[in-house]
Amino acid sequence: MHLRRNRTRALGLAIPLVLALSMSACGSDSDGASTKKSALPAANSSLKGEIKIGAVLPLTGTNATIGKDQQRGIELAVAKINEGDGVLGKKLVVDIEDSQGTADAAIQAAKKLVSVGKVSAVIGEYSSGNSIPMQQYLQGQGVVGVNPGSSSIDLRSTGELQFSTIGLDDVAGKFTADALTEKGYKSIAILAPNNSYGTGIVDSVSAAFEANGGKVTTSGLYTEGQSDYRQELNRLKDSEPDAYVVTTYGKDGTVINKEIFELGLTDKPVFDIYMSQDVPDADPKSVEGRIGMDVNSTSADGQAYADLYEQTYGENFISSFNGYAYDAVTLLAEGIESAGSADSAAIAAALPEVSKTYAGVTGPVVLDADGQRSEQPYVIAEVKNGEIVPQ
Amino acid sequence: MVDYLLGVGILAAVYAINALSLNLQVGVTGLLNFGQVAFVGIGAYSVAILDSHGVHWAVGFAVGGIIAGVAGALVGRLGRTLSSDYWAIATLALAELVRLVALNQDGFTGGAQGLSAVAGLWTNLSGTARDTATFATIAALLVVTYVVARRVRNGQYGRVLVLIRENPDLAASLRHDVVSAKARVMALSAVMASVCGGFYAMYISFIGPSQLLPFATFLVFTMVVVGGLGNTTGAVVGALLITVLYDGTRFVRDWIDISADQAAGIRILVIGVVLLGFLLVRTQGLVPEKVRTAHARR
Amino acid sequence: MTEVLIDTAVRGSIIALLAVGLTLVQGTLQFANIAHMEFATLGGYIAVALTGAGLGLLLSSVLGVVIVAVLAVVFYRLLFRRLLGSGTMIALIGSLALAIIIRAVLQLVFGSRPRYLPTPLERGMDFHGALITPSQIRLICIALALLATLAVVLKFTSLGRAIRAVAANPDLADVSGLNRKRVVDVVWMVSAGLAATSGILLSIDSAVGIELGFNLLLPVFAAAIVGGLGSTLGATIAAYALAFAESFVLQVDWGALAGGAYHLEVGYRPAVGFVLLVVMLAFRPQGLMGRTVRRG
Amino acid sequence: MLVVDAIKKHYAGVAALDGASIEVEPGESVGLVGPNGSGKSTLLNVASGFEQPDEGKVRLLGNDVTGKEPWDVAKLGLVRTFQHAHLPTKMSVMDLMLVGGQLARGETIRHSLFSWSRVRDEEAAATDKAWSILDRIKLDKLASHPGGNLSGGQQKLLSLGMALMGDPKILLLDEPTAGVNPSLRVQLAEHLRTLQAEGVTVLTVEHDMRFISDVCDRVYVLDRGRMIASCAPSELSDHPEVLEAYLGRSGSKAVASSAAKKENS
Repeated sequence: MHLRRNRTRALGLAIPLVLALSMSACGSDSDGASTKKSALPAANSSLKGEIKIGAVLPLTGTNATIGKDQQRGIELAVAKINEGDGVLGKKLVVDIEDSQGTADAAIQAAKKLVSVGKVSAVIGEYSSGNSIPMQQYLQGQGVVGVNPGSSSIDLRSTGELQFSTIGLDDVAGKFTADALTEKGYKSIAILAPNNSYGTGIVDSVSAAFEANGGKVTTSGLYTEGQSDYRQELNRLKDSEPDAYVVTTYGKDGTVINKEIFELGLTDKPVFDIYMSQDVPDADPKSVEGRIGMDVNSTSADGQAYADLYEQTYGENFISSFNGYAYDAVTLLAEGIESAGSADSAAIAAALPEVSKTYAGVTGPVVLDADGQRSEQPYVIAEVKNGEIVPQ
Repeated sequence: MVDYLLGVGILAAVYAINALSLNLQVGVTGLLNFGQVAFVGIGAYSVAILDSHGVHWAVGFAVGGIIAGVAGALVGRLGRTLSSDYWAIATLALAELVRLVALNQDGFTGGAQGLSAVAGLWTNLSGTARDTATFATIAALLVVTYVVARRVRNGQYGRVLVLIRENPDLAASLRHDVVSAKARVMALSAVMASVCGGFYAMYISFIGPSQLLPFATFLVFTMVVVGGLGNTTGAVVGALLITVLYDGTRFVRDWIDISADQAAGIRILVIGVVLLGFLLVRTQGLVPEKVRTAHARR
Repeated sequence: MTEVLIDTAVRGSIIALLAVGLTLVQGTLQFANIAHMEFATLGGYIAVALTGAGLGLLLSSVLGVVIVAVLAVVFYRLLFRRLLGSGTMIALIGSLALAIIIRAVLQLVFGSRPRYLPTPLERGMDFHGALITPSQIRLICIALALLATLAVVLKFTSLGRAIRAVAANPDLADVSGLNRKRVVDVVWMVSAGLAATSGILLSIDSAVGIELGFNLLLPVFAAAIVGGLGSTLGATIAAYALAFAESFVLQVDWGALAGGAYHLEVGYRPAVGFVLLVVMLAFRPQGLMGRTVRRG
Repeated sequence: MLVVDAIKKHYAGVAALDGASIEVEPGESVGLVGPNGSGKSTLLNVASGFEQPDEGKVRLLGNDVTGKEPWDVAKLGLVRTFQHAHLPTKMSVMDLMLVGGQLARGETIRHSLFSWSRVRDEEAAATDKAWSILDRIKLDKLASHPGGNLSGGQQKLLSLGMALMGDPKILLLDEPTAGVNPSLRVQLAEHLRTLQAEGVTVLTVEHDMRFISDVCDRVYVLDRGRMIASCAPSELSDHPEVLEAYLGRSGSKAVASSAAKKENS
């Protein structure tokens, strides 16, 4: 790795949908962390019986680090709830299944939770490509689904029993487009990976930017895992926009950032969506001066939660996805409490209402008419001397 | 537990149909089809695409079968101008082409996102009852496929196919149309694979390009080789064993502390080693192909 | 258009180095080694590991090539000789299995994220309106030098003549008093060494990932087949022609033909080789330079 | 019956056949001889549809079969055998006999699945026929043995038996005695004469001159792709070109032999 990852706490470093952290980088993150780990609090002994919900997370496969972090968020939330009054006087149990990071295994896992575990709600997954088919399956089974990690706008239409505790790409896209317009760019060219995340970003940024009166000169989708992206980048360059808008991550980010520099695209502004997912891995020279946006999740509750996480696991967040999973569990618990039963339809009816007053560790989680998180704090940042600094 | 076993059982049966299809091509006829997953994909996408337009699944199966069958026949005819090893590469290329189309023609394939919410089977049932009914359906389908594969393999057509595998010139000199025989067996196998794909899309309710990666074909190759190239029963045995092995290695992280990335590597490694080991040490597989001895006694 | 030419030179060089080795092995053993592509990936990763251990880039690259060449002979002696004894079909499946195993092992050791060789980031130089980086110029020069050397060795040295004799007729080589075994060993070393060079050059130019070799499988096999089996010159020409076709097809604004603007998705690039292959088979089944592909 | 007219065939610039012609009358037994590499096998391949000539025509029973597929040529009644039998080890002698028979109904997918009884009847009739031929070539006791496990000579005999299953009008035999022991050779010669008596036309490529003079009425001599003589077997020694072709270049036999192998591949 070219650069020791420097975590800026001010940036929430939410990394929607993508694996931004290599295993090795994770290790070096925990250098300064306290090695003291404290056990999770025991459950309140007065709780009688169980209320069971399910979760499908990528515990194996390429996104397993995220899955592990989501699992931690769920554990913390469950411990907090059961330490207190539980749900409807009962103990909350979250049954966690592995999605293996693939759509078919995710559905298999959801099937098992629904048919064997008889759960009325399932949290999951991380990748849009898996969350969408899983939520569609859950909808067909009449079970509530809560997405704690995917941001594809297609999740908007998975059904009235389906929710998200993370802002979708249309929210991020609108924020990005407004920021670009504000910076005075009249035309942009976009590059994103050819997957549901990438297509969602391209669609939402393009739509919002054009609504602002801007022009999208070209939008390219690159196939992941290639060794060379000059063709794609040259198309961007040839379309002669005011600024380039890119979103890349992990596998391909470094190559793309390198070639952006080599091909001279850095002569114009390069705007990076979710910049913390590729900037830290890039050659510092290639991303110096880059601007971009990322998730900002500093809130009063957030800080206390971060401390709890560090105490429990002996390290800082290994991704930013634990918080959304935490919020998913807590929101569901409040929904069940408010509905007075664990009936799927009743929970779904109660969730939007309780969300209005719910203070999440990732900030307010107000669900809109489609059951999606309607606002999420973002921040604009810039790379200075190799570090991401908020503007 | 019952549901888990049913899940594994359904998976194994799907793979067994796939292995029977591949065995007809590779084992019986000696056609090294490295692009088997393309036929599965054609079946799955046909059912899923038509379903998303509200067409009944039966039509999806028929359309998928026809497209796959025609594609199979054309691929079989390609063997006319390509020597067997380059034909194998061409089939791999063809499968990649199908995946590229699925990935890039998002208008009707759903692109990288794939197609989800495919109508399932036995929607009037739920829970274990539904899984049982689904299992019964695929098991019945497996039995039919097995009988068809066996009759073809053991009948007069199979006799010609084995001769084509062993000595195509001899077959041609004895007035057997080698090109047509290959094309027809490819068509039949492609239909089998497409039915299996269509069923899988319905069972999982989803199909996406990530399911069309070459490793999917490779897994079925391992099943056929382990079971015994050319043996119909062997294909089913191999499918069962490898399904259990591959599914079982998912739990490798429960035993040893390694990163998820490494666990994924180990799962693939195990399959690769099993295949190579069988090729080196027991090429004939667990259930070796029998010598054909029709009517040998008066 | 300059962009197309630079793209052709870079990608064509990478493909040519691999296709030439593939066609050499195919010529001597009558078997298409799918694991050949993984020699490129292995070369890249070994160079990464060696630079990581503190060796210089040049030394690591050379060692990487040598190690892969030796490994190839080991694979041949331990695996392929035995597999070939059970028939070409078994050997072909076996080479696929080996390819999968090599990739799995690399993933175990290096993880699935790409690795980089420590090369300085350089701004591309303007070359008639297109940009070319110094590392790309080096890549093209090294590839052309190696291909030329190979051609000279095959044409003028006794070793080269021995290789060509074995390729032309495996049975004849024994009669002429050649040590066929040694020739085959040399062929494996040379072809794997060229593949590793290709992988390392590509790693220097961009990065090495688990899929590096596999992503090139279709164009490389297409070039080898189109070039004519066993013909190194044919494979070289076909490699550059294929790279040009790929680049050209992607560059052309197909929409302009119908009044709009439409560029083919870059994701379709691997398909170009396949289409070229099919067209070739339809009109010239024996390939550019080679003997007939057709067998009764 | 079979007319092979002025065939030219080149491999990478080297002429294997340079305008060779042959004419076989119905009921004749004709031999084709020549030194290694003279183009005999290529001629056989061209005549049976396994290779396409660069120039020239092939006519079979009045039909132009130039460039036709081998199975289409075979369907017209021309069946050939190969120099190396290479019979499969996974098929019994009886299975090989049956696969040599007339095209069976059960060779289509539809009939293998649905017309069980008709296929069975056909198979029974074919089996009877196979037994009578196996009796004749004395391989009946080996009927259930894998074909590929028979001795080289037995495989040659079996190949002939398989060819006979389809009632050929003309047989093309490629070195039927190579690798066959003397007693089997005598048997083979008898079979060929019986076949000729039954009206089957035979064209035999052979090195063994005694065998040729035993079974052939007439013999063609091929040298370097050209036909240099056509005469009765007993008159061969009268032709100086023939003697020269055989004896004059014996020193370079190794080269010629390898060239012949290449030609066959």
